[in-house]
Amino acid sequence: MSGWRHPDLGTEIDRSKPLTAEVDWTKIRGFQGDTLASALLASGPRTIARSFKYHRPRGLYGMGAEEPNALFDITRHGTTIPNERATLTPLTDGLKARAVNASPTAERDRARWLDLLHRTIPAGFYYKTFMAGGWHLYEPRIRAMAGLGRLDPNTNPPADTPTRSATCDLLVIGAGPAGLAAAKAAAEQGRAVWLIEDATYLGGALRWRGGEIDGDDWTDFARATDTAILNSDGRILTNTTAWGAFDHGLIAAWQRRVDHDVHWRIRPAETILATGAVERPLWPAQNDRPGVMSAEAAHHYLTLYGAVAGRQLLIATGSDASYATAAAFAAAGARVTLADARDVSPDAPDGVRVLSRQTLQAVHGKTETWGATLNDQYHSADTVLVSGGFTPSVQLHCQSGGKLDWNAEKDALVPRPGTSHMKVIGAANGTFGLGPALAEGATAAGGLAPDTPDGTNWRWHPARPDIDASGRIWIDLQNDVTLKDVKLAAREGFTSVEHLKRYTTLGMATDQGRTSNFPGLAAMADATGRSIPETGTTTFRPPVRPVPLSVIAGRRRGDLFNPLKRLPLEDAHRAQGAVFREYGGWLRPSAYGEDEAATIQAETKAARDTVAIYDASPLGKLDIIGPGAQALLDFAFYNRLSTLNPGRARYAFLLRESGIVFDDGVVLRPSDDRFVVSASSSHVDAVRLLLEDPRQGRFDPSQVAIHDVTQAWTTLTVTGPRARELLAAVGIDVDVPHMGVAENTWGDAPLRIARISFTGDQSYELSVPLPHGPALHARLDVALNAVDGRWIGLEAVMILRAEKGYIVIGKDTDGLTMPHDLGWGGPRDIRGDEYLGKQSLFTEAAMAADRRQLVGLSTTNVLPTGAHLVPLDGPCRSLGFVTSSYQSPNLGRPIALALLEGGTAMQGAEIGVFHNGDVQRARVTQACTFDPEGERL
Amino acid sequence: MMKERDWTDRALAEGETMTVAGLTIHLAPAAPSCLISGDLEAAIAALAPGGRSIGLFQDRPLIAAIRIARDRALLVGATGEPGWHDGYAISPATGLYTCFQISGADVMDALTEGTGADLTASSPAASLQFAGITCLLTRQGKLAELWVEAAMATYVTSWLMGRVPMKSA
Amino acid sequence: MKYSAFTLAREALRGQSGWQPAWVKAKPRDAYDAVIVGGGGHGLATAYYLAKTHGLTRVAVLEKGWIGGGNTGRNTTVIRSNYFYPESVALYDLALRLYEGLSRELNYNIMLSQRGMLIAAHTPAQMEICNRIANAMQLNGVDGRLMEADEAADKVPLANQGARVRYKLMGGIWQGRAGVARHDAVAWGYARAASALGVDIIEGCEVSDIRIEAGRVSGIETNLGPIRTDRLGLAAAGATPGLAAKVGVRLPIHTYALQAFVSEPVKPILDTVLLYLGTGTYLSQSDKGELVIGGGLDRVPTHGQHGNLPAQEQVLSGLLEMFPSFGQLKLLRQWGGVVDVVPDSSPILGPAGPKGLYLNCGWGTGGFKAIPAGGTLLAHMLATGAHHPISKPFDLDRFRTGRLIDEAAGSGIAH
Amino acid sequence: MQTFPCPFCGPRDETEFHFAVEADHPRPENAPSDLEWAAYLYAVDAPQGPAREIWLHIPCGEYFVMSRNTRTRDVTASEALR
Repeated sequence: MSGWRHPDLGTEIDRSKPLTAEVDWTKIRGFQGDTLASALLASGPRTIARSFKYHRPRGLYGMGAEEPNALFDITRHGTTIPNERATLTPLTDGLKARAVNASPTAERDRARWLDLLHRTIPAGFYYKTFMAGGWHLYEPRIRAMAGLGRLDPNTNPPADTPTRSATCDLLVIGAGPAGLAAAKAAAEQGRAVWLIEDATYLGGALRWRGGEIDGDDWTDFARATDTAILNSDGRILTNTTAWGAFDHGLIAAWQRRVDHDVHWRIRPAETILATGAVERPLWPAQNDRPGVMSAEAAHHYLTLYGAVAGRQLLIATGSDASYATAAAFAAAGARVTLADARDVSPDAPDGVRVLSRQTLQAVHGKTETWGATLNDQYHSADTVLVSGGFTPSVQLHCQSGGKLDWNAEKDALVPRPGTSHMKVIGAANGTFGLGPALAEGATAAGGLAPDTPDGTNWRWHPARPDIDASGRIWIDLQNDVTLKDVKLAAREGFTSVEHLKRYTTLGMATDQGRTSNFPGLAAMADATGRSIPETGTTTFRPPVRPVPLSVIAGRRRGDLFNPLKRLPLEDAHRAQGAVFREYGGWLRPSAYGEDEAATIQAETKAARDTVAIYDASPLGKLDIIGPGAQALLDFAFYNRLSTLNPGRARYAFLLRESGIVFDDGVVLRPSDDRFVVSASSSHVDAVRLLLEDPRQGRFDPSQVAIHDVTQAWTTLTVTGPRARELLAAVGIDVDVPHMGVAENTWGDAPLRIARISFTGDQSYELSVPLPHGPALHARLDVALNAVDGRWIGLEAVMILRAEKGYIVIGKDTDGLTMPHDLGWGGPRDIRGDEYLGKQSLFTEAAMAADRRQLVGLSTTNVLPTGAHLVPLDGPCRSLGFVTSSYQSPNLGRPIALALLEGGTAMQGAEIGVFHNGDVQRARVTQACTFDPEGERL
Repeated sequence: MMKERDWTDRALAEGETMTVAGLTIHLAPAAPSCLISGDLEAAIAALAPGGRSIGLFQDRPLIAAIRIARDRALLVGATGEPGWHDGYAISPATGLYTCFQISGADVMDALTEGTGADLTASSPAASLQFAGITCLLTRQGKLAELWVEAAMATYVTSWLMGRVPMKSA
Repeated sequence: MKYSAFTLAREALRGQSGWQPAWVKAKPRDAYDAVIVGGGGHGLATAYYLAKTHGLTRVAVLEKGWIGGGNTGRNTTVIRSNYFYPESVALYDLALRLYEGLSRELNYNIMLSQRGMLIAAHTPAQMEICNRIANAMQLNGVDGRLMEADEAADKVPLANQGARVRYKLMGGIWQGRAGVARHDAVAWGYARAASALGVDIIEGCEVSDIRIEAGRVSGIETNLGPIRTDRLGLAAAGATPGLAAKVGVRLPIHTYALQAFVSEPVKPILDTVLLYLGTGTYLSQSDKGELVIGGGLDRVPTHGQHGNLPAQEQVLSGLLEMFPSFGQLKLLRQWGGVVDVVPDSSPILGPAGPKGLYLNCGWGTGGFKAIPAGGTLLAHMLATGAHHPISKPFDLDRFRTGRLIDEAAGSGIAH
Repeated sequence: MQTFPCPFCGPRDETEFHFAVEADHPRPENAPSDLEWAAYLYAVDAPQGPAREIWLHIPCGEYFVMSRNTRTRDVTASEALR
C-alpha cells in the first residue's frame, strides 16, 4: 500500500499536461507542476532510497530542504546532477532519477546486509579500529561504500550564472504570512521592498492551510502585496534562496530560473527575516520506516498536488494545528486516526477518530509501514504522520552573528533581539499561527496588523526523544545517527554540542541537521542532566541550503579567468607566424615558428649576425613628472637618480624596505622635469603603488605626478649590428649615445628613441603612440627583409640577455636576493642619504659571507634550470641553484646563471650540480660570457 | 615545447559595433587625450577652456576631464605638451583607453554585473573595479561609457559578448 | 580501555555501554609544573609529549572553548613536507614521520591517508620553479620529485583538458608521502593519551593575564581563577599576539580569515591532494566522499572566524576552472578560521619576554600538518628550558638578524 | 562583501581595496637599532577590536587611514593621509 493520486485535488498541478519519468527503471507518472517527490508519493513505490550507513529502506519524509531520504542522481536532456533532493526537483518529462548509495536499485539494494552489523558499527567506531596494518588497507573499501551520488565525468555545466549586485531599502526574506504582511506594510509606505521566496509561489503554509485575511481569501492579500511592491520600485524574486549573510549586511541569494540561474549580491538598508520553521518529527522505535512522514509535508502534498500519502493514516501530534491536517485527509477519503498526546483535545473533525493522552511508542513495518503502537496498543496503518513541534529557521540570523535564547513557552530556541542586524518575525521567531504572524510582520514594518478569524492555538505539548526507551530510534535519518549514538557520545565525554556533532556526524549531512539538531541537543541535555540552554547550540554556517558551486563561481572561466593583457600588434605578429605564450600577465610571441626549439636558436643567432626586432610594448612606462620627482626617485630607488642628466638613462634597482630586490630596469630622463621608469612588464602596477606610498606619505604629492602610460605606447626594439642601417632605411636618423634617450618625430608621429641594450648588441627602443604602432610595424617589416633580419620572440631575447649575464627579477633572483648579491654593492657602500630598504642592507644576515651570489656556470651539456649546486666532496647540501640555462648558438655551447653561496669568491672553482639524484660537474665563471668588454654596444 | 592553445578571441575594432542580448556595444574611435595631475582646474582651464571634470557615471560633455583620483584625471578631447606646467603635469595618452559605449534596454543590468558600486551616488571619481579590472565609467545620456586600458580590450569584449541576458523581468 | 576490533566487538554485545570518557574533564588546580594555553592540536600534543617523553605530568592544557575547536577543527586536513629550505623540511618532515606512527602510538585511528600531493604547474617557467623545489626536497631527504604532464594527468583524470583551458596541466612537484588525516581524531587522540598519562585538560578556561615576578613567569589569571606556574607555553594561534602583548612582546603576526569549503559527498572522484599554482585553489576528497577545498586568504585583518564572498568566488571559480565537471556539485558547508600569518610564512618557536614563557605560534595556513612537531618542540622547550635543534632557526630573533626562512620567497610559490 | 569608504571616492566594494599596513608606526630615521628597525619592518599589534590601518583604494591609488573593528568588521572612519 502506498500513496495515491486524488482524482481532482491539487492547486499547483496542471492535469492537462501529464508527464512520465523513470526512477530506478520504474515508470512514474505526474503532471506539470509536480515535484519528483509529489509524483513519487502519488505513483511510486514506498521504498525509494537506502540509508547512508546501515542501508535500511527509506521513504519520502519531508517537503523541502529538510528531506533526509529522497536523494537522487537526476539526468535531464543528457545532463546529470548528483545528490538532488526529490522535494526540490521539478518533475519534467523524460527525467531519469537513480537512488544514491544503492545498487542496483533502492528496493533490491545489495548492501542491505550491513544493517545486521549495526551493533558493531556505532558512531565513531572507525576511530577505535582499522589500525592494524595501517589505515591504507581499509580505506579504499570504505571510500567506495561512502559518498552518496555519482559524479558524471561527461557533464560539464557551463559557466553561465551571472552575478548581479543590487541595493534596496528593505529586504524581506520569506513570503509566508509574516513576510507578506511586512512587505505589504512597507511597500504601502512607499519603501523600495525586495521580497525573496524559496518556493515557486508566495504564501508559505497558506498555500495548503489557507486562511482569510482582511475579509478576503489569502490569495487576494498576496496579490495586493505583489502590486504594492511593484508600485513602489520594489522587486519579487521567487525560486530564490537567500543562502548567506555576510559582513556589512550583504545577503547572497541564488535565483533559479528556466533559462539560467542568477546569483544576487544584495545590500539592503534593512533586513527582515521571515523564513518560517521546520516541523519536528517524533521519536518512536523504528521511526525510520518508509511511510513515516512529517504531518505538515503530507498536508502540503495533499493540497498542492493531490498526492495522498496513504489510505489508512495515523497522525501523532501534540497541538491543535494538526487537526486541520486530519480534517483535510478525511475529506479526501482517507481513514484517519489522530493520536493527541494531550489530556484535553479539541473535538474531532468529521471522519476523524481522535484518541487523547497517546504516546507513539513504535512503528512496525519493513519496506513499508504496517502499523504503530500507541500506549502499548497496536493500531494498523499504512502511513504514520508525526508532528513534534516546530524549529524556527534562524540560520541567517546566526550567520550574521545573532545569538539564540531558549524560550520554554514557545518550546524553541529563538533569536535574541539586537544581536544581529536583522529583525526576525513569524515562525522564524517562534510566533506560530496566522493571526500572531500577520501582526508581528505588519508591526515590524510600521504597519497595522491585518485581521483574521483563524485563532488556532499552535501551543505544542513538548516532545523529546526518550533516552530510556528501548528499540532503535533515529535522531539523524540521513547520516544514520541513533539515540544510542548520542548516549555513547555523552558516555565518552563528547558532551559539547560541537563535539557531539563531529563525533557522531549528527547534523552534518546534506539536510544540514534541520530535523536532527534539536533532538540531538535535547537528548544530549537529558543524557548529561543539563537544560537545553546549558547544553548550547551549534553555529550555523553558510550556505543555508546546499548551493551549486557553479552559482558562486559565476562566469569567471577560461578566457575570463585571470585575463591576460594583449598586444595591440598581436594580429600582425600572428601573421608573421608567431607562437604565443603567457609572460608576466601578457600574451606575447615566444618564437615565430611552429618548431619552437629550432626557431629560437635561429632567432638568437640572427640577432647577433644581422638585426632583429621584438615587441617590447609590455615594458612598464611610468612618467614621473614635476619639481618633486628627483627627491622622490632618490628616496624610492637604490641607485641615486637626481644626478642623471636630461637625455640620459640609468639602470637602477627598486628595493623593498627589507632590502630585497623588488624590481630592476632602466630609468630615462627625456627632459629636466620628466623621468620614465621602465618597470618590468609583470610588476608595473606593483611598482607604481610602491612609488605612490612615499609620494603620498613622505613627500608633497602636489609637486610630483606618477602617470602609468605603459599601454599608451607601442615599443619595438631594433637590435643587432645592422640596427643603425635598418633605422636609416625607414627614415629614422639616430645620433643617440649608448644609454641615451631622444624625443623627435617619425612622420607626424611623436617618436622616442632610447638606446638601451638588453641583448648586448646595439639596441634602439622605438616608442610611438599606440595609434601609430601598425604603421611603424609595417615600415620596419619591409626594411627588415632587405637587411636579412628577423622578428624574434621572448625566448630568443631571454638567451641573448643570459649571454650577457643580465638578470630577470624573480627568475635569477629569489625573495632573499639583495643588490650586493648581484654585484651592485656600490650605492650600499657610498650613499649616506635615506632610501627604501637601506637599513636592511646592514643586518647580520645582509653582512653574512655565505649569501647566495649571482655567478655564471660553464658545462659540457645544458643544465636543467632548477638543478641545485652542491659541494663536490663532504656532506651533500644545497649551496644554491641554477636560475637560467640555455644552449647559446652565438657561443656554440651551453651557458647558465646561478645563485651560489659565496659565489663571487669561487670564480674558476669546480662545483657539483645535483638534479633528480645524479650529480655532474660545472665550473664557476663570471655571469657575462659574451663580449664582456661591451665593445658591440 | 607543447603548443599551448589557440587564442581566437579578439577585441572589437575601433568604430565597430556589435549587439548581444539586449545591448548595443560600440567601440568609440580614440579621441586626443592626456593624463593630468596636480592643479586640475588650472590644467583644464589651460588645455580645454570651458571643460569640466566629471565623476562616476556622470554625463560627459564632448571635452571633459574624467576624474580618476583626488588629483588625477583623463582629459578627453584635448592634449598638451608632456611634462610639468605651472602646478600640473601632462602625459599624452591618446589611445591609452579604449571606450566601450553601451546602450540598449539592459544597460543597467549589465552594469550591475560588473560592479557593486552605487552608480546613483555620484562618486567624485569615475575610476572603479568593473568585471574585476580597474576601469573608468561615465555616460552620455542613456549611453554608458566604459573606459578600459588598451591591453584589456579583448577581455572586456569577451566579457560583454558572454553576457547572459535576463529574458523575463 | 584499549581501542581495537576486539574491544569494539565485545562492547557490541553490551550495547557499547563499557566505554570510558576519552579524556577526563579536569577542574584547574592552583599550581602546575607547566601550563599550555590553547587546546588545539599543538597544545594537546605538547601536553602528551611533556608527559610521555619528559615524564612531566603536573601539566594543564587550558582551552577557552572546546578542544580542537579552533584552527585544528577548521583546516583542510592536508599533511605534507614538500618544503624548500632545510630548516623547514626538518620541521615538517619530523611532523610527517611522527604522523606516520601516530595511530599506533595514540591507539586512536587518525586515518592518515598518504595518497600523495601534486603541486601543478602550467608554464615552462613554473616547471623550472617546481624543479628547483623538487631538487631541494631530495637534497633534504624528502620524497619529492618533478612530475611530467602525462603522469600528472593520470593522477587527476578529471582535470580540465579543454581547448580553452586557462591553466594547462604541465606537471609539477609530486610528494608520495603527503596526504590527509582526520583532523578531529588528531586532537581527540592526543587528548585521550595525555589525559591517560595524568595531564589536566580544562575546557571553558580563558586566560586573561600573565603574572611576572622578578622577570620570570609566575602564573596566569583565568575566568576559573588564578593558576601558579613558572613555565608557560602559548599555542593559541590568533589569540597568542594578544597574550604576548600583555608581557610587552609585539609579535610579527597578522591575523586573517582563511576559508574552507566542503561539497556534498559523492563516490570517489579524486584520489590525491592537488594544488594549482595558477588558481591558488587546492583540494582533496574526504573518506566520506566530500570534496574539501581551500585557497587564498581574506586579506582583511580580523579576529572573526568567518570570511566573505570575494574569496569564495575566487576559490570556487578556480576549482571549476580546474575541474569543470565539479560544477555538478553543491556547496554543503563553508567556514573560516583565524590564521596567524608571519611575514616569512614560517612559525615562531622559542622563548620570548619574561623567562619561562615559550611561543609555538605563527603557523598561518600550515599548522595542522605540523602538530606532532609543534608538540614535540614546545614540550622540549618547556621541559629543558632550551631550544631543540629543529626549533632554533624559528626563534623570534630571526627578524632582528634578518635570517628569515621565507618559503614563498625561496621557492617562488606562495605557501 | 564588505563596503569600505575611500576618503575621496566614497563607499566601494571591498575588492577595490588593499590592506597595506597598521597605522601610527612611522619609519625610524636616525640610525635605529636592529630591534627598532625589525619592529618597524615586522612587528604588528593585530588588535582584537578597534584598529587604525592604512589601506589603498586601488582604482584611484590613494592611501588612507581606516578605523575599523577587527572583530565586528564595522568601519567607523576613513581619513586622508594629510
